[in-house]
Parts: sequence; structure tokens; C-alpha cells
Amino acid sequence: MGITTNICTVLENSQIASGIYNLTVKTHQSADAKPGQFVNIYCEGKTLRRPISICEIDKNLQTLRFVYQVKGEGTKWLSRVQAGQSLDILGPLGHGFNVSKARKVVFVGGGIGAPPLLETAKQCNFIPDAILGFKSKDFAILIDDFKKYCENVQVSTDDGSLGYHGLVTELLKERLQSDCDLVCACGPKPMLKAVAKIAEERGVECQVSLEERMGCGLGACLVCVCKVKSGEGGFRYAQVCRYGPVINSKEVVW
Amino acid sequence: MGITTNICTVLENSQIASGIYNLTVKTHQSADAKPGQFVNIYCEGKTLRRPISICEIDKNLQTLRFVYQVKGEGTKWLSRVQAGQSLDILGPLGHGFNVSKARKVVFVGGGIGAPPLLETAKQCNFIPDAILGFKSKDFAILIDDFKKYCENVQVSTDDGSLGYHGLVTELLKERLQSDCDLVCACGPKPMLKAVAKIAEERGVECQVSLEERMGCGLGACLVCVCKVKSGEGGFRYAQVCRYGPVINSKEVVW
Amino acid sequence: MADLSVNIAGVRFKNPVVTASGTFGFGREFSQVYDLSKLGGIACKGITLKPRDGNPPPRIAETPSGILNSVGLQNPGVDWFVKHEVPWLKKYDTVIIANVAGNEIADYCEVVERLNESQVDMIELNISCPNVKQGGVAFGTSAKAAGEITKAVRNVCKKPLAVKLSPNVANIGDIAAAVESEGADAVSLINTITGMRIDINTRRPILTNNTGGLSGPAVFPIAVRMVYEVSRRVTIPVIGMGGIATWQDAVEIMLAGACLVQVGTANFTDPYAPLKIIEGIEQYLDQNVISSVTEIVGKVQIYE
Amino acid sequence: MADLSVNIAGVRFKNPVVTASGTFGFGREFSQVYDLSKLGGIACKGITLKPRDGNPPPRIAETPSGILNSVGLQNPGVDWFVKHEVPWLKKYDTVIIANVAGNEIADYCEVVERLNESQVDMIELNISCPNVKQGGVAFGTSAKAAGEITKAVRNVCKKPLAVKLSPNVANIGDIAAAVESEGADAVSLINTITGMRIDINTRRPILTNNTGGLSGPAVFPIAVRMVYEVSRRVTIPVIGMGGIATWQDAVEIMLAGACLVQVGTANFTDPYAPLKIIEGIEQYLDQNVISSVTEIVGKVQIYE
Ligand SMILES: Cc1cc2nc3c(=O)[nH]c(=O)nc-3n(C[C@H](O)[C@H](O)[C@H](O)COP(=O)(O)OP(=O)(O)OC[C@H]3O[C@@H](n4cnc5c(N)ncnc54)[C@H](O)[C@@H]3O)c2cc1C
Ligand SMILES: Cc1cc2nc3c(=O)[nH]c(=O)nc-3n(C[C@H](O)[C@H](O)[C@H](O)COP(=O)(O)OP(=O)(O)OC[C@H]3O[C@@H](n4cnc5c(N)ncnc54)[C@H](O)[C@@H]3O)c2cc1C
Ligand SMILES: Cc1cc2nc3c(=O)[nH]c(=O)nc-3n(C[C@H](O)[C@H](O)[C@H](O)COP(=O)(O)O)c2cc1C
Ligand SMILES: Cc1cc2nc3c(=O)[nH]c(=O)nc-3n(C[C@H](O)[C@H](O)[C@H](O)COP(=O)(O)O)c2cc1C
Ligand code: FES
Ligand code: FES
Repeated sequence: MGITTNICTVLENSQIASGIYNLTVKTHQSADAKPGQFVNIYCEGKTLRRPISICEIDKNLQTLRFVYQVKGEGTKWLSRVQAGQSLDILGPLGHGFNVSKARKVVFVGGGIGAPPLLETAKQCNFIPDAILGFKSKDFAILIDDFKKYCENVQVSTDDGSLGYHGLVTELLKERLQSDCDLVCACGPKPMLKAVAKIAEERGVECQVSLEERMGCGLGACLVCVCKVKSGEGGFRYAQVCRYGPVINSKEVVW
Repeated sequence: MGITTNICTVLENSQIASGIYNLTVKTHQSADAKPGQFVNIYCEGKTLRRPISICEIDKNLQTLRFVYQVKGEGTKWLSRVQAGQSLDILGPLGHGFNVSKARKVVFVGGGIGAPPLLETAKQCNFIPDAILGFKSKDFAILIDDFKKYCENVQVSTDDGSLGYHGLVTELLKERLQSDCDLVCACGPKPMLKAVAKIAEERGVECQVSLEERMGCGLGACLVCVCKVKSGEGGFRYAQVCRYGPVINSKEVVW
Repeated sequence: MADLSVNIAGVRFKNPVVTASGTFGFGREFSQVYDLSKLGGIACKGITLKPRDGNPPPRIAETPSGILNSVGLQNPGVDWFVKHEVPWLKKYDTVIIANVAGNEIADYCEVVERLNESQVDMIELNISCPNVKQGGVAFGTSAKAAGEITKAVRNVCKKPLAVKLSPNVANIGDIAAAVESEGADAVSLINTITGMRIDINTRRPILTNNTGGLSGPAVFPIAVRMVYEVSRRVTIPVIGMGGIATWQDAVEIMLAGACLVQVGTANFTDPYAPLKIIEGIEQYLDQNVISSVTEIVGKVQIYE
Repeated sequence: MADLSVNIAGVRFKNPVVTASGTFGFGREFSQVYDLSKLGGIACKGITLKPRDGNPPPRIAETPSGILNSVGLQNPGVDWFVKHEVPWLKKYDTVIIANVAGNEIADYCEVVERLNESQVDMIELNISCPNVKQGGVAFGTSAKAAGEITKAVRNVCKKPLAVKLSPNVANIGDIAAAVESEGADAVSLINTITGMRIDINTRRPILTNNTGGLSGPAVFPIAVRMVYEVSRRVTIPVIGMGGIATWQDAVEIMLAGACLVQVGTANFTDPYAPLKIIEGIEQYLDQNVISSVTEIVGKVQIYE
């Protein structure tokens, strides 16, 4: 009975960047949560829950932290929930990053892909590095948080309004000239594909966190599938919610 | 352009009896409102607005007062709206009571039928009387308000927990032995039918406020009809929202 | 500013938003709320040869994101309509669509003949009303019957003729093709889908008619699919409706193939819905630098 | 305490709540959330003769009070099902319903023959899946085709046989009557209604399959009406589903004529929905002093 829904209390829900919110809830689900896992949040009036990655886990305080961007109606509703109100959360769900065997991890986060990497960074055996890319300064998040757990935190923006003017992949290419045995990435699919290619070309393992539209969030309904390699040049559809959301990049059929 | 929707501000929304709420909003729609009219309130997530009678009109303060009972999902949502929040109201709608020609009006209110009678009582040329019936003490509302504008306010409850133990119709029969030239009634249909019969038998005019499930609230969609007499022993369907909600009892085909 | 006008069968609509039959009466009531000349058109309440009482109330029930109605074609008859309603509506600068219903083909034809002499701009043949015992939806659920009635009416009809299809069918494309081949100038869809609600306390249906027609946002994905299917089967214009509540919905169903949209149930949720939809479409076109609304019609790019 | 058990075609369900095919896999995942023995039964994901990949993602879109899905019968094939899933599910004290799909009648028969030797308690013939190119819904939209496939399968089927009907038809009563006369032990309805959504920014369908099947509360009034219609046409038990999300919905569709209910999309909104529905039904019966759930079946008192 590892997975439960819990009507938990919202401790904080406030805007931290343009359209991006920080949500902290008190829930016993923190006990089982692992970095890179996600939860499925019930949004009033919506048939489907919204999947949101776990950004930080505090087992002592029994809290989970999330960082989410308002996209459509569900996240808009979520952004209006106030501290003290309750929220119905299903989780923890899926498989997260596995950093236990790595010596030097480089995290690559694109935009709202940064959150799930933060807890993972905290749980590395050795101090990792991070490369975070954003559209612009207004959307930059979690930089100071990553600095707490990483040696080097490099930031890039598409418009140059903060840090390096360009793509995370350019910073990653440079970074991979020195020591690194695992890249963990989360962000838009084209970025993940590019990151995976760079890492694979250099023989570095790469784990990517995927996104797909979901139904049950548990693995039962088969709506959230992605193509993973299977057999000789073949593929099969695996559930992002259960087989993933984090998958070794070599398995993914892009 | 007499009818508008207005996103108005809620000044008060609080429970005044078991499951019954008092709602006051600030709106320019008060300028055109007449006693016995109603408004159609938008409830979030609901396709249909909820019709609620106007209980009091304050043209100076530009406010409308409503008293409503929580029945299903719409009114439940309404009961959670807080002072300071806004509400989308369509109105004022329909035709109310006409007391301008009456010398002595007796109001008969059953349960949540009492509210529309209050503003009407205020606007009588001569001081009226009122008979208010409730299921029990816990559901009794507006007694003190009616006392402000009425000479005699009699109260009955089904279980005897307050006032007369019995039905309003029994009190009405007694009351109609003395002076009265108009009965205005609002409440459940069986009560209205009984009240109308009593008044008509005594040759007293009777106006009743009807309820029916509504669509547009304007008279266009023809979903809210009631049978009114037409031709020789015939009937036609008239829109409660436009032809009513207040109708002379002699017109109604019960 | 984008051109919002649309031409269908020689009739010019100043914008593609029409209020749907049965939700807007003959316009009188809504004229108290806003100026009807702002609308692309008004599809009037369904009319029959003789006045009709309709079904006993309750005639409406709410459902998740929708409603059921069982009005049953209450209307004052075609003669009253032509004499009292059409001349009044003519004061406004908007297209008048008469919605015609009946029990038998002969009724439909007779109503249409009387409308020929009126000032209505277009006729919408309602062969899809689920709330009357005879006729109504029966004509709309077989391609043969739909073709026959279209043929008969086409013979007598001097106005542009749209046929309004029922969604209660296995293959709406077949029905659309049948009415096209018998001379319809346009098809409108969807009418309501038959549904039922029961009060679990009284154990009685909520509607005294037992069943009613489902409309509102709940049916929108079905409407989009049917408009898409029909617009790939016929070359005549498709008038799309069913659950349109926002300008985004209107754009979506136009991308699926609708030249014109009708807004029904949304009038109950917000009487200004049609005006907000017109404004929204205009802004969408301007923001996307599209010069005419006709350019988005059917432009969904499907996956092969 | 009311008796919640229901018998259909010799199969005893401890309560009338079954999880609907395709929303619950083979139970493994939900077994991490609660004890599957609490359920009346589990209708397993549709299985075919050979394993199937299904359609490319995205396979789901949200709609007002509903969803569209286009999974397209991804499944590991009947042999895997019989070997790995059924024995595992047998650990639980609940009825196992195998949901069978295919391209041709011969496929269906072959799958059923392999299931004959398994421990599944009942077979549900899915002749109504709108998300596959061949077969699927085609069998479900004509009474003739539905009757034929039922007849062929009935001949080889040694288990109690329910046939799952498509709502994408003009007259579901006719189809139900046809499958009854060819030997079905029960009918289940409704499967999903074909719908479509388009992203107005990309102008592409949200589903890579272009269209998908609508389910969830939006379709509930349609399901109630169809269950009502079918239960008046046939004497075999009706298994009702489509948008059931609360115990009130379950009671309502049972009043309309369903002996058993299936809960699908609601599992996504709340994984505990089936358990809450079981509890709610029990309380409703107790409060109304009804000793057995079977007493409410079909007890709607319609208006004449
Ligand atoms: C495993 C996983 C983890 C995620 N973690 C985060 C996170 O930490 N922070 C964050 O801001 N976002 C995250 N997302 C994306 C987030 O789920 C979507 O932005 C959100 O569901 C949008 O809902 P909406 O109601 O605002 O948008 P709408 O467009 O109204 O949603 C409509 C439907 O599409 C689905 N949908 C829309 N966009 C996405 C998407 N990108 N991925 C999956 N489903 C989508 C919705 O869930 C809903 O079912 C994650 C997605 C996944 C799959
Ligand atoms: C002209 C008029 C004036 C009214 N004035 C008042 C008032 O001042 N105070 C008050 O408490 N109630 C009043 N009512 C009744 C009130 O409209 C209903 O109690 C309310 O609509 C119930 O909505 P719900 O969402 O809580 O219930 P639900 O049962 O969830 O509603 C479902 C649908 O049924 C309709 N409905 C349910 N009950 C009624 C009813 N009795 N009359 C009309 N429609 C109904 C709802 O509007 C909605 O469309 C009035 C009704 C009418 C017609
Ligand atoms: C109360 C009501 C009455 C209706 N009456 C008619 C009618 O007389 N003729 C007709 O063709 N359609 C009628 N319809 C169907 C609508 O015109 C429209 O096709 C349907 O409601 C779907 O659109 P919507 O979801 O925007 O309402 C009626 C619908 C409603 C809700
Ligand atoms: C994701 C998904 C997959 C489904 N797969 C199947 C299936 O394999 N076989 C089947 O008969 N029905 C399938 N269905 C239909 C459901 O079993 C059910 O008939 C339908 O969804 C209506 O019920 P609901 O509204 O409770 O979901 C599927 C539905 C969904 C949402
Ligand atoms: S969301 Fe159901 S399998 Fe992933
Ligand atoms: S609610 Fe539309 S006519 Fe009364």
C-alpha cells in the first residue's frame, strides 16, 4: 500500500517567478517519496489530476515542496489555493533518478524542468554541478537553491537577460570536457534529446525525466506512453508514469 | 437595456438559520429592482445560473439582499463565497407583486418562500400583516425583519417548536375573517394552492410567486413554464421567469 | 482588423456567430440585454404549422457541464411567426434563420411555403428534435428519410436551405451526404443528444418527458468530431454547434470545418456569450495576422 | 446491513461495483492503492489474440467533465494474460471479467477459446472500441453485425458472456435485442462516444489518433438513457457504465435498469472512487430500509 491519496494541508503557495509558484504541503506521503518522483494533484472540477514533480522532500517536517508553472485551467486553479486550505494529492508516483552509483553528476534543467532535479542534487553522494536554462530572467527559478547543493551552478537564458546567452546544451558540451559520470536532465523534449545525444557521444550515462499527458498516473490505463527500445531495432510503449518518468536516455526512442 | 449581468461585490454572506444564508451585494441593478423580482446567479462550474428572489432593495446604498437555502451544488458553492469576493448576477428579472392598489395585504410565507415578501411588505401603502410558517425553529428566518414593516406577524411551525403548532393555512383561515383585500404568498406549491383556495373562497385577491426550473431566466427558452388558464377551460404554458414569478392565483392551473 | 463576414448560400453574415434555435426565442427577450444587430444571425425557435403547447414542466435538468431539455417545440405557429415575429426582428441588422419542425413531410413543406413569402433570410430544417413523439428526430436518424424530406422541402423552398442533423446516429457523414445530394445548401449540426436523469429520492425522471436532449460543453468534443467528419464528406457549408461557450471553442470547431457557429446553451450561462465569442475570434485573427475568418475554416492539420 | 450481492449469469458479485475495462489494467497497479478484494469485480483491459502496441501518444485529452482517450487496445495478448495476469488476479476474492477485442470474428472466437480454459469468471465482448481501425466499433454499430459476432462467439464460449455495446448508434435497443437473441447472457454499456479536440494554437488534434473516445461525467446522462432504453428491450441483465463518479450516479443508473455498474474514468479522478461508491450504495440502502441492492434495479417510475 505504498501509494495513497492524502488530503493534506497547504503550508505555502506563492509566486516565485513570472507565472511560477512554490507550493509546500504537509503530508505523510513525504515518508516514501524519492527524488524525481511526482504526485498527481486533484484540481477542483477537473476530471484529470495534474502531475507535478517533487522538488524537495523534508521527512522530518513531513513536507513536500513543488514548483509549478501556470499553464491552463488546472494549474490556474491550483495557483489560487491558499495556505491553510487543503489539497488532494496522489503519490508518490513513478521512478526517479538513480544517482547512488555516480561520482560526479551534472544536472541539466530547462525551465520548469529544474524542480525535480533539486531534491536529486541534495541526495547525491558527491557534490554535483548544475546547468539551468530559462527563457529569460523573469522565468528563472531555484538558482539559489541549487547553489546550496552544487559546486558549480551555471545559468543560461534564451535572451541573455541572465547568465550565458544561449542554450544549456552549449554549456553542457563545455562542461563535459571535464569529469562527469552521469547527466540528469529534465526539460522540454527537444532539449532532452539534444542533452542525451551530447552525453551519449561522450560515453556519459544520461537519465532524462519525460512528460506525457496522463490518466491514472499509476501505470494501469496506458495513456501516458513513450516509445522505448525493445528487441532488434524495435520499440514498445512504456508508461511514463510508472516505467518513468525518469528513463535512461539510451532506452528512449526519440 | 433594463436587464444586465453585473460582476458585483459581496458585502455579506453568512448563515442565519440551519443551512440558510443571508447574502448582500453592492450592485447598480438595485436601481431598477422591484419587490418580488428575482436574479439569476452564476455559480462557478455550473451551466445554469440559480434563480434567487430579491429579499430587500436599498437604492441609496445600491445593495440587494437575498436569503437562500443550501439545496444542491450551486447553492453550496454560493454559501462558500466570502465578503469581498465578486458574484456575477443577471437581473432584475420577472414580474413581482403588485400591492399598489391594496389597502390591507396579508403575506403568507412558507419556509424559504418568505424572502421575496419582505421587500414587498416594505412597499405597501398601508401596514400589512404576515403569516410565516417553518418546518421548525431551526429554519425560522426574517421574523424580526417582518415585524419592522408589519402590524401582526404570526409564526407557525410544523413541529410546534416555535409559534403556532400547525400550518400557515390554518392561521390564514382565521386571519381572513377580518379585513384583507390581498393575499401575497410564496412557498411550496401545495401551500400556495391551499392558500389560493382559501383566499378565492373568501373573494380575496391572491398573488402567488411560483418556482420552476429555469434556463435563460429571460423568457426566451420556454423551459420554465407553468400552466395558466386560457380560453374556455383551456390552458397555455407561460414562462415563470417572465410572465411570473408572481401570478394572480386565479390564472394558475394547479 | 480581420474580416469577420461569412457568406453561405448567398446570405451574408456580418460575423460567424449565430444564436442557436430554441435558446434565444425570437430575440425579443435578449434584445433587453444587448443590441441584436451585433449578432451574425439569429436562429429562431423551431416553428410548426399549428401552434404547439410543448411538454409539461420540468423541462430542464442540469448535468455535468451540460443540460437536458424537453421543451418539445412549444411555439406560436408559423402564421404568428410570419406576422408578428419576423417584422419585429427585421428592425435589427442581422440574419434571420427560421427553424422549421413538423410531424410529417407535408407539414414541413407547408411551413416552408408560408415562409417563402416572409422576410426570413434562411431556413433551417430541424429533422433532429428528440423531444417530440412524431417526426422530429425520426427524419434525422436514417439517410433515406433525411434525403426524402430534404428533397420534398427543396422542391417548394425558395430560400437558402440548411438541414439540421441529429447526432443520435452511427454515421452522420452518410446523413449529411444524403441531404447534400437532395439539394440542401448547408447542414447544421449538432442538435441535442438524447439523455435522461433520475431523482434518486423520488425515483422519478427529473424531466416530465422522461428523457431530454443533452447540450452544453459536455457535448462539445462530439460536435467537433461530427463537424470534422461531415465537412470531409460534403462540399456544402457546415454550420457548427454543440457546447460552444468560448471563442476558443468557436475557433476550434471552425478549424474542424464549420463556416459558421451557433451558440445555444451558453446563452443561459452568460447572456453575453455570443458577443464575447465575436470579440475573441476577432482578436485571435488579428493576433495571428489572419485577414478573414474564412481562412481558418477546416484548417485542422490532422495526423495521417 | 443491506445485501449488496448480485448474481449475473450464475456469477456472484459480492457488490455491484466493477472497475471498467481499460481504466484499471489487470489490477496490479491499483493493488498498491487498496485491497482489490473489496471490489465486486474487475473488467480487465481489452485483450486481443496477439499483443498490440496501440496508438502513438498523446492518447488522452481533457474535455468539459470528461476525457477523450485513444489508447487503441495496447495489450500483451491473450496468452500472456492467461499465463501471467489471471493467476495473479486470482489471489483476490473478486470476479474477473476478461474484455475481448479483435479485428475479425475469428480473432474474437480464438481469444474466447483460449479464455475458456482460464480462471476468468466472465467474458465481456468489446464490439465497441472506437480507437482501432479494423473491427472494434464496426461490429457494434449494426444490429446484424452485432448479432453475427455474438452468435459465433456464443458457439465457442464456455463462460458467461456479456456483450459491450457502442453508444455511437441511432437505436441501441435494437443492437441489444440482437445480441440477446443470439445468446448473450448480459449486455454492458456504454463504451465511449467518438469525439475530437483540436489545439487552436498548433491547429493539430490533441490526440495523435485525431479522434478518441469520450468518457466521464459528461456522458452520464446519455448512459442513463441508454441503460433505460436497453433494459426495457431485453430480459438479460444490463451492466451499466459511463460517467459514474459517485454513489448517487450508481444508484441512478441502477434505477434506470443496471444490475451492476462499472466505474472507469472516475478511477483517474479518485482511485478510491469504486470503494466510496460501494460504501455510499450501502448507506443509501440502509437509510431507505432496502434489504437487497437488487430491489432498486429498474425501479425508476417513469411519467406515462
Ligand atoms: C511526470 C510529470 C511531472 C511534471 N512536473 C511538473 C512540475 O514539477 N512543474 C510544472 O510546472 N509542471 C510539471 N509537469 C507539467 C504539468 O503536469 C502540466 O503543466 C499541467 O498538467 C498542465 O495542466 P493545466 O491544467 O494547467 O493545463 P491544461 O492545458 O488545461 O491541461 C489539459 C490536460 O493536459 C495535460 N497536460 C498539459 N500539459 C502537460 C504536460 N506538459 N505534461 C503532462 N500533461 C500535460 C494536463 O495534465 C491536463 O490533463 C509535469 C508533467 C509530468 C508528466
Ligand atoms: C423565481 C425563483 C425564485 C427563487 N428564490 C429563492 C430564494 O429567494 N431563496 C432560495 O433559497 N431559493 C429560491 N429559489 C429556489 C432556488 O432557485 C433553488 O433552491 C436553487 O436553484 C437550487 O440550486 P442548487 O444548485 O442548490 O440545487 P440543485 O438541485 O443542484 O440544482 C439543480 C438544478 O435544478 C434547479 N432547481 C433545483 N431546485 C429548484 C427550485 N426549487 N426552483 C427552481 N429551480 C430549482 C437549479 O436551479 C439547477 O438548475 C427560487 C426559485 C425560483 C424559480
Ligand atoms: C432549451 C432548448 C431548446 C431547443 N430548441 C430547439 C429547436 O426548437 N429547434 C432546433 O433545431 N434546436 C433546438 N435546440 C437545440 C439547439 O439549437 C442546439 O442545436 C443544441 O442545444 C446544441 O448546442 P448548444 O450546446 O450550444 O446548446 C434547443 C436547445 C435547447 C437547450
Ligand atoms: C483509457 C481508457 C481505456 C479504455 N479501454 C477499454 C477497453 O480496452 N475495452 C473496453 O471495452 N472499454 C474500454 N474503455 C471504455 C470503458 O471501459 C468505459 O466503457 C467507458 O470509459 C465509459 O465509462 P466511464 O465514463 O466510467 O469511463 C476504456 C476507457 C478509457 C477511459
Ligand atoms: S497515466 Fe495511466 S498508465 Fe500512465
Ligand atoms: S427560463 Fe427561459 S423562458 Fe424562463
